[in-house]
Amino acid sequence: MTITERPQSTHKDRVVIRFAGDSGDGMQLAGSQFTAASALFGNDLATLPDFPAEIRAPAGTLPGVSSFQVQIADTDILTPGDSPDVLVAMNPAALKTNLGDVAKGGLILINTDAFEERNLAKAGYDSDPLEDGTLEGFHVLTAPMEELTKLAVKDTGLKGRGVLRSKNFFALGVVSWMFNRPTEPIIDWVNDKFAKLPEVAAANIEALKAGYNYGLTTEEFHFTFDVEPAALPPGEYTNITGNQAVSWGLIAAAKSAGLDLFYGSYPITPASSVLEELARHKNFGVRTFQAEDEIAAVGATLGASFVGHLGATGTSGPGVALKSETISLAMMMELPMIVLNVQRAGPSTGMPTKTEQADLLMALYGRHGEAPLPVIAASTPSDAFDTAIEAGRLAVKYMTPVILLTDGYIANSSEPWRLPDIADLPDIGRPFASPGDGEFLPYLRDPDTLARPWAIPGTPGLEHRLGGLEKQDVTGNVSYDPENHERMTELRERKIARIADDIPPAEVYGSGDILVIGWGSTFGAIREAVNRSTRNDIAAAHLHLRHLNPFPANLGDVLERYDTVLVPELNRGQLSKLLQAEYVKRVVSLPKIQGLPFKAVEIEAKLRELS
Amino acid sequence: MTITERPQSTHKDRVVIRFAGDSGDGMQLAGSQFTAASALFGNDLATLPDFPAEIRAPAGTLPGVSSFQVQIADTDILTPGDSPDVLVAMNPAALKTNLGDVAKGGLILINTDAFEERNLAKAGYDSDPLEDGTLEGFHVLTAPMEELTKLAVKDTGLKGRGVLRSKNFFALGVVSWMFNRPTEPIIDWVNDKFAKLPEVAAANIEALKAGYNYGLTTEEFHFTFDVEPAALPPGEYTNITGNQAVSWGLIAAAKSAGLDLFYGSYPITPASSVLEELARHKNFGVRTFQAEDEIAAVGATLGASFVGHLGATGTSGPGVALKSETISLAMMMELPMIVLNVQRAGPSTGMPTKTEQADLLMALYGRHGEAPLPVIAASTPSDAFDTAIEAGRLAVKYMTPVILLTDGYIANSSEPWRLPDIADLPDIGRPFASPGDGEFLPYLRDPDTLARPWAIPGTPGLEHRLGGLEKQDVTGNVSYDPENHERMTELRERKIARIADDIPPAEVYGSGDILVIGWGSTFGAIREAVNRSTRNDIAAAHLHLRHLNPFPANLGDVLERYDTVLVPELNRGQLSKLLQAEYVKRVVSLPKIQGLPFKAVEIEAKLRELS
Amino acid sequence: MTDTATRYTRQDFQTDQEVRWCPGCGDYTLLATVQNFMASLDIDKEKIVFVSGIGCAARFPYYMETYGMHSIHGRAPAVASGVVVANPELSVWVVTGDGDALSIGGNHLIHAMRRNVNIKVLLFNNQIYGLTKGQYSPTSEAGKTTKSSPMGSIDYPFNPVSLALGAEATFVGRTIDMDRDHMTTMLQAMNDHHGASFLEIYQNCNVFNDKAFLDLTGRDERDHNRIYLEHGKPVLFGPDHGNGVVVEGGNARVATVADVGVDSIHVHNATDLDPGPAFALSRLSHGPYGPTPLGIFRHVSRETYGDLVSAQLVESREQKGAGDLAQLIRQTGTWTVD
Amino acid sequence: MTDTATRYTRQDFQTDQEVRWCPGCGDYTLLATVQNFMASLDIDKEKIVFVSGIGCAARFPYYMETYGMHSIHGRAPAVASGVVVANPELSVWVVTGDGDALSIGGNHLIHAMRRNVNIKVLLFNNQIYGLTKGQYSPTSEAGKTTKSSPMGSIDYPFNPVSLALGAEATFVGRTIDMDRDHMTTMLQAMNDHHGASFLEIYQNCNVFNDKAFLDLTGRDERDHNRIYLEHGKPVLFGPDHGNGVVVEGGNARVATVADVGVDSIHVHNATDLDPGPAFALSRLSHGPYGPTPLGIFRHVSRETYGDLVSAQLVESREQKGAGDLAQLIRQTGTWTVD
Ligand SMILES: Cc1ncc(C[n+]2csc(CCOP(=O)(O)OP(=O)(O)O)c2C)c(N)n1
Ligand SMILES: Cc1ncc(C[n+]2csc(CCOP(=O)(O)OP(=O)(O)O)c2C)c(N)n1
Ligand code: SF4
Ligand code: SF4
Ligand SMILES: [Mg+2]
Ligand SMILES: [Mg+2]
Repeated sequence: MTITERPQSTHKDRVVIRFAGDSGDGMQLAGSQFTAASALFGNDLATLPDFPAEIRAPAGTLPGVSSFQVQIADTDILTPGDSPDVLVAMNPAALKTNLGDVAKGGLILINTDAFEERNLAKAGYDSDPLEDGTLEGFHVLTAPMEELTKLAVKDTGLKGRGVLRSKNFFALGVVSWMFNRPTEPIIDWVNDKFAKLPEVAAANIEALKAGYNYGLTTEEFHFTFDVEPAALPPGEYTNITGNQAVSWGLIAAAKSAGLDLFYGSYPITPASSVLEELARHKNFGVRTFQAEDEIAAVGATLGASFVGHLGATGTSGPGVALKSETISLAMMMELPMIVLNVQRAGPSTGMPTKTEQADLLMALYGRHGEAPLPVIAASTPSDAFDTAIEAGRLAVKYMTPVILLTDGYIANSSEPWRLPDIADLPDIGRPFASPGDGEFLPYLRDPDTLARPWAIPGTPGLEHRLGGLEKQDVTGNVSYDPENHERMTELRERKIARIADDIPPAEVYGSGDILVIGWGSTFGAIREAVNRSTRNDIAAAHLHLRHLNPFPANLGDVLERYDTVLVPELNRGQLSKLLQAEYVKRVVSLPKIQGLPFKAVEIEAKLRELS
Repeated sequence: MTITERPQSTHKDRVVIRFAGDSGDGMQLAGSQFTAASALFGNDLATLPDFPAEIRAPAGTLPGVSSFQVQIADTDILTPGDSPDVLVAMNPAALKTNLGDVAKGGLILINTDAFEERNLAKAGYDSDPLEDGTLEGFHVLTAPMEELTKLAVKDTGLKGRGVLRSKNFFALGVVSWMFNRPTEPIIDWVNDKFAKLPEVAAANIEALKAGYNYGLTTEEFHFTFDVEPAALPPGEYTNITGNQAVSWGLIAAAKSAGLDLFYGSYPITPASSVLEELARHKNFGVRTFQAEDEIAAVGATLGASFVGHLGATGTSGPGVALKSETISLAMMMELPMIVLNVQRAGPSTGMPTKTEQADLLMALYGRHGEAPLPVIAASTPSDAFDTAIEAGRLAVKYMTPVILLTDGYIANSSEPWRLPDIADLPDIGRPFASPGDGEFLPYLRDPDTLARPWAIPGTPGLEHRLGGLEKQDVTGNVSYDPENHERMTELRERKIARIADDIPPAEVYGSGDILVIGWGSTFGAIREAVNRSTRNDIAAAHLHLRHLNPFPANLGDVLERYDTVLVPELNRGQLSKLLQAEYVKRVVSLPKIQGLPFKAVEIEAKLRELS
Repeated sequence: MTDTATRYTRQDFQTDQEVRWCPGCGDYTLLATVQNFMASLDIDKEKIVFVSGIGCAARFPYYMETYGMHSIHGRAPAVASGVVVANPELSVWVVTGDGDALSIGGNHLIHAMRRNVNIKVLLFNNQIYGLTKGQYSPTSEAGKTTKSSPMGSIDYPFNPVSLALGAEATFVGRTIDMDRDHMTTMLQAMNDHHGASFLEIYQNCNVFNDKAFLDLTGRDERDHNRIYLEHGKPVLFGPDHGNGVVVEGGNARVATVADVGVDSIHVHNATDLDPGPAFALSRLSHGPYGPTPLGIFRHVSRETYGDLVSAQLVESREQKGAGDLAQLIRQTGTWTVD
Repeated sequence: MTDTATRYTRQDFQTDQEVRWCPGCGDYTLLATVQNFMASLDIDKEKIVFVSGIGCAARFPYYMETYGMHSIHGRAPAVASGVVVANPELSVWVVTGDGDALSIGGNHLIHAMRRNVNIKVLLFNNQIYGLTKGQYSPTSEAGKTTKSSPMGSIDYPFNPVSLALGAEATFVGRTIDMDRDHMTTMLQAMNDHHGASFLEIYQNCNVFNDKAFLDLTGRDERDHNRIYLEHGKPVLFGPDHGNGVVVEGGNARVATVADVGVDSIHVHNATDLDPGPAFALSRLSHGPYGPTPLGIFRHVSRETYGDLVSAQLVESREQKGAGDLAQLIRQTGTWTVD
């Protein structure tokens, strides 16, 4: 044992906990159950799951490590935290890959049963880190979790390899005890989830209890942390991931528009769970179409849009590349459609399970010809709900495909979400065209929005043909007239540009000489960094963009007010390029491209450097 | 007859002639034969073919009009001319669509046989333009070309509808006489081309002679123009279109690299003729692969690159969209490949037979993730030869896909090309990797170029695996390591950025306060405009970019020297955006998006406005 | 059905757009046949949708006064799938070429077939890429000299009927542009079929591939070569029905009736759930050369994709009630902060 | 051939990369079988190329100490076509999954087959999308409940063998992961085949679709259900070969030998140029349910795409001489300015 001190039970305003183990060890489950319990307890929280690339990489190896990090707090927090205060390491590989992140003086809970020679070797440890001083400076708590789990479940009837599967519940029990979390919600969940496998349910519950009791009774574990409920704004909350939020947001958008939702997709990490979530809600009239590929997915979606559905198609970078020809067609036919890109680390297949924001320029320019489209991005998991509705609003109102960006981090991490009142959802509907007196003119535009009418098959008298060839203004007939092409190109451009007047002006949070501009999932890290920095006398302001094309109308003016503009992005400076191109003002880019979200401290450091 | 004066035979330094008629009238053939004869005669020249979108639109209609414009000159010229001095109009529709372009006082040669009621109606003429004053201010020459053709060919044995097909040769005969062009080269060509159809050959030749003699003998036609041979730099010349040049350039690139050429493609206007041209040169070891679609075309090409061929794949905008996922893979695997985009008017299907430059931003950013590639563009038809070789050089030297941009205008128009000495072609070869002593490291980079070794299947001892997942530095093994991903992303970026030091600095032509920056096919119009403007005391300079990514290293410095930078482009300002993003300097964009090239006069006018 | 007067005439299905195919193109006949057929139906024309890809054939929707979409190359079956799944009330037709459907679009085609999406695919097979001016297509005969195959094509062509049967299309037929009556019969059968239907139509491209179908259209040849398949009848053809088709052990071959006896002649059963015999018949020719079957190879019933989608929507509502958004967002549990 | 000692052992085909499939995955067996088979060949291993798309199966090349490319989803047949056309000396293998090959990659697959490109396609069919964690695939049985089909899949699955035959593949076979010897025989035949070959391999995904092949692997079931096709032999199966297959008029069906007599049993001819009988056999099962044929359905010879490419290169050189660039750029006529 390398424990040198015994910390006392402590009140904490925030704690970062990371569960790490083999991908077969059930760490995602342990983490999300702890999160759920903390949510119900009333903490504010933010999570960061990190999966290995393989379905199930070989047990015990470094690439096989799966982790789940959660920050719980009694105040409003924005990120899953920069470095864990508590690390649960189920095996040597988990320790090896995660130790570097743990805060100095942090607490490490170790499953000693896994620290035997073979596993140590697989993790690349020459000597046992529990013995060789590697863990100096940390508080180390150990438990032979496998042995104890076996003992705990021996009366449940469960046999064989299955027994050890419950060890994540043992770890969860210890941590629950450590943070004074009630175990009932977890027990309820287990009973529900494993209703058809009562032995498994019983084993998990016994392991959970054993872990809890182990904490309670073992001398070594005689302390707890207290993290009080957070004083969040009053309301009803749920804990939500980005992919859930975007799915529900799409359903809400369809409802708000008075349309049925059609979601055409082809599975791809990290977007698949949107398809899976939507497939479960057919009672909302949602049609999910799992196509043969991304091109068919967007094609079918476009067909559905043509006949009056809210068409949405979701994928990740490689899929967007494939869809781009069809998106261009939708743009030319001026039909509403939502194109969701849950970005992942590229280029090419890249690192599919890791997050990145490097598809922004593709969202703006990844189509042949002049094909401007609205591009919007969600900034947090729950924000994806509202952003999806905004995508639907723009699509229907302006008769245009809309690119909706999230990323792997938003998709899989979660946060408390104050539930909106469904009755308050905006009405984003727009009537279909109905037969008028004269000839139907499919490209006669609304003078305000420049949107053309949406005339759906089945409507007598509005029979018309759409297509990808250049269209004559007003009539929509095929036209090769040079001036017409120029006019139509400008009209399509202006239609999108005008959206700038239909969105809220960019708002600046805080004040200071430096403005930090971000977009998408960097919201939490930037806001946290700006707060910390301001507290430390380097005042900085934060502007977070939901609308990337067009930019809010006042953005240029805002930029003018700051000498220094910092743009942190999980790419090599794509928003920076857009800002410089648009406003001819030099900005400072802070790129990060590691497949991981920013830590607030990284942005804070840059602010210090710039100040 | 509305002829009021009779112009005298004149010496001209340059004349613009446009042949216009129904798409079945053979105007492309008449134009290109006149061009060929003028080339052999020694004129400088530039051409502009303009096809209808349909294979063969209904006879006599406006969309069915096909035209071919050529400027011939006794000096160095750069464009096919802004407005025709001579228009050949084979029917009312051709007159209607082209008359607006004809220079004031220009000469119009009309086939009166086509000016009967039905055709007039199809062209939308209420009254006969030959009679109603429409042609006031032009010199009008008329001939009943169909009647005269019928007469001329009556002894050739040709019968039926085929007879009238020769009327383009009648028109060509008249124009040949008008410009004092020898008819022998045309006759030789006809005999060769129709060797298997001797009756058709005879008919064409008789019609040609009849036209020539009609000019010679008819009183009405008693004048000629003389355009002397141009004092071009000494050398051997041929007349070449852009698609020919790029095809031959690819063959030359392969030869210069000591490789076999593999060209994978799927037919698409206006790129198809590259596939067709290359398919004819299998004796160069060229393998053409007509794939089932663009994705397969680029996929097969990549496969060929993997095994050590110079892989090239050509298409137009919609095809590039489809290829982008695979280009991203090639970029990740760092294999050489040339991706030719013969741009056409978009977005979507757009106007396939019309030209545009609106795929530049897609070339740079149309891929998911950070996927920088070299992008280069040809500026004239013959320049496409050199640019293709440059593409091959960069691809092989830096082990990267290269995007090579031309457009429909370059593809189909022609100009005299001074033949290079084949012996002087650069050596762009780079040896394949050969087995060394130690372990083979597929991602061990050349310290200068950062290129990785090219180890081809069949080489013992160098067995290795490539793929689209992020690779470990040096070994190329799959890696999810965060720092490695950042390092590799930067390495790939730097490899491309470094090319800036391996290309000629940007050169400025002329001097003045305004710098005009262009790229691609706008070269001629810009140069002409700058020359004219400078002659008219508005001095302007011209910088034409071949390399769009990276830019030449000195470009920023050059830009700094000018207060006003004008960027004419056949798009909505894409290069402007790139320049502003890169150099944070405001430029003036001159967009044109009509499916047509710039006229010099349009750029000249803008220069006047800016001065 | 076609002889009952309906409220429509051919003119009702003509648009104000000028038809822009080459003079003499087989597409004109096909357009007229389809327009006439549509006028003969009693379907509200606003319920009809024509979807196409890109190619000469794919211009078709511009000339049909119905709803229509001229989409992009190869993707019509995918777009049409979305159309009909979203609105199963519509009568959805796909017009496509041999390049559009079988080259770039081959995958969407076979997937629409296997899923039995309720779309009607008219494949205008002229064995060439017309719109791009004459390159060989996936149905061009091997050895064909075209612009892109100056030394002859080395691609072995698809037999579209065999391919569609391999993908288990529930309706597979073949006809030829010159035989308007037969084509109309095929259209009627497709109209009546509930599920994916596929019709290969030999269509003459007189500009880039003239006379490709001479064996089936030539005055001297056609009677010898057209094998009209009729459900429930022995497969007989040729002058005086002197020839017939025998299918033995999976091999179909042409025989002289006098030699084998009429009882040995294969009796065609288009409704056989097993596509084996239809496939055997599809092997009688490879391209329109020599004796070639025309008509309905297969016509079976299988649940359509669209019906199954609709059924799940209904079932889901029955099980869970109509979607309630307020409930949905609470489904994973909530807590309240006061 | 496999019993002759060669210079290689299985170890020579193992890479230093850790194999990363789930414990118990059928892919492990397949890897071992392929590695052993490769070691048994007398092909220089630097002449072997494995190309794959994306999926669990598609990880294969990383574990083979040959040249390899882990390309992108669905595109392996296209990439491999380029590889072998550019260098016909190579032995080119494609490893792909049911999603990779039949969903996104269906078109490339059927085109490679019809062109008879000299590639060898190993389709690891686990009837599920493994890598993306368990959505239904184009071979999943109808009604299957998966993550993306919570109410059961409504996609009617492909029969990969029927599809390949419809595309006129020159070699079509089927095997199963558990039967290493049979798989080795198939690999040997593919290796010996010159042209495109296609092997469907039933592969167990124990994580997302465990026991999908129970009818063919279960101790009680397998002997009743495995129909091993052997060229030139009557198609008999089951305990004591008591059952057999009859093919009549294009319909194949299972019969009891005692009932129909052994002479009525279909004698399998894999080399029949007409794919009709092979197709009929492919219809005996639809998925690995009930009596299911394994073995070589079709094995015929047709000129390969690569050979035809090479022949045209030679012919062109013979006709025009080796390419001369100086001549090429002068081919349309030149003039001289002094
Ligand atoms: C993505 C894409 N690739 C290529 C093309 C060019 N293209 C248009 S139609 C066509 C093939 C036409 O052949 P087919 O489908 O047989 O129709 P047809 O013109 O013969 O009626 C091609 C290659 C395109 N429009 N889009
Ligand atoms: C363009 C693209 N779309 C989607 C994906 C996601 N994806 C990867 S593998 C796969 C399917 C895997 O199924 P299968 O081919 O059957 O292989 P298995 O994993 O079952 O071996 C999918 C959908 C991708 N990588 N690329
Ligand atoms: S090219 Fe052929 S298919 Fe196309 S319109 Fe002309 S004749 Fe018809
Ligand atoms: S998910 Fe299935 S197919 Fe993939 S590695 Fe695991 S067991 Fe094998
Ligand atoms: Mg065709
Ligand atoms: Mg699978």
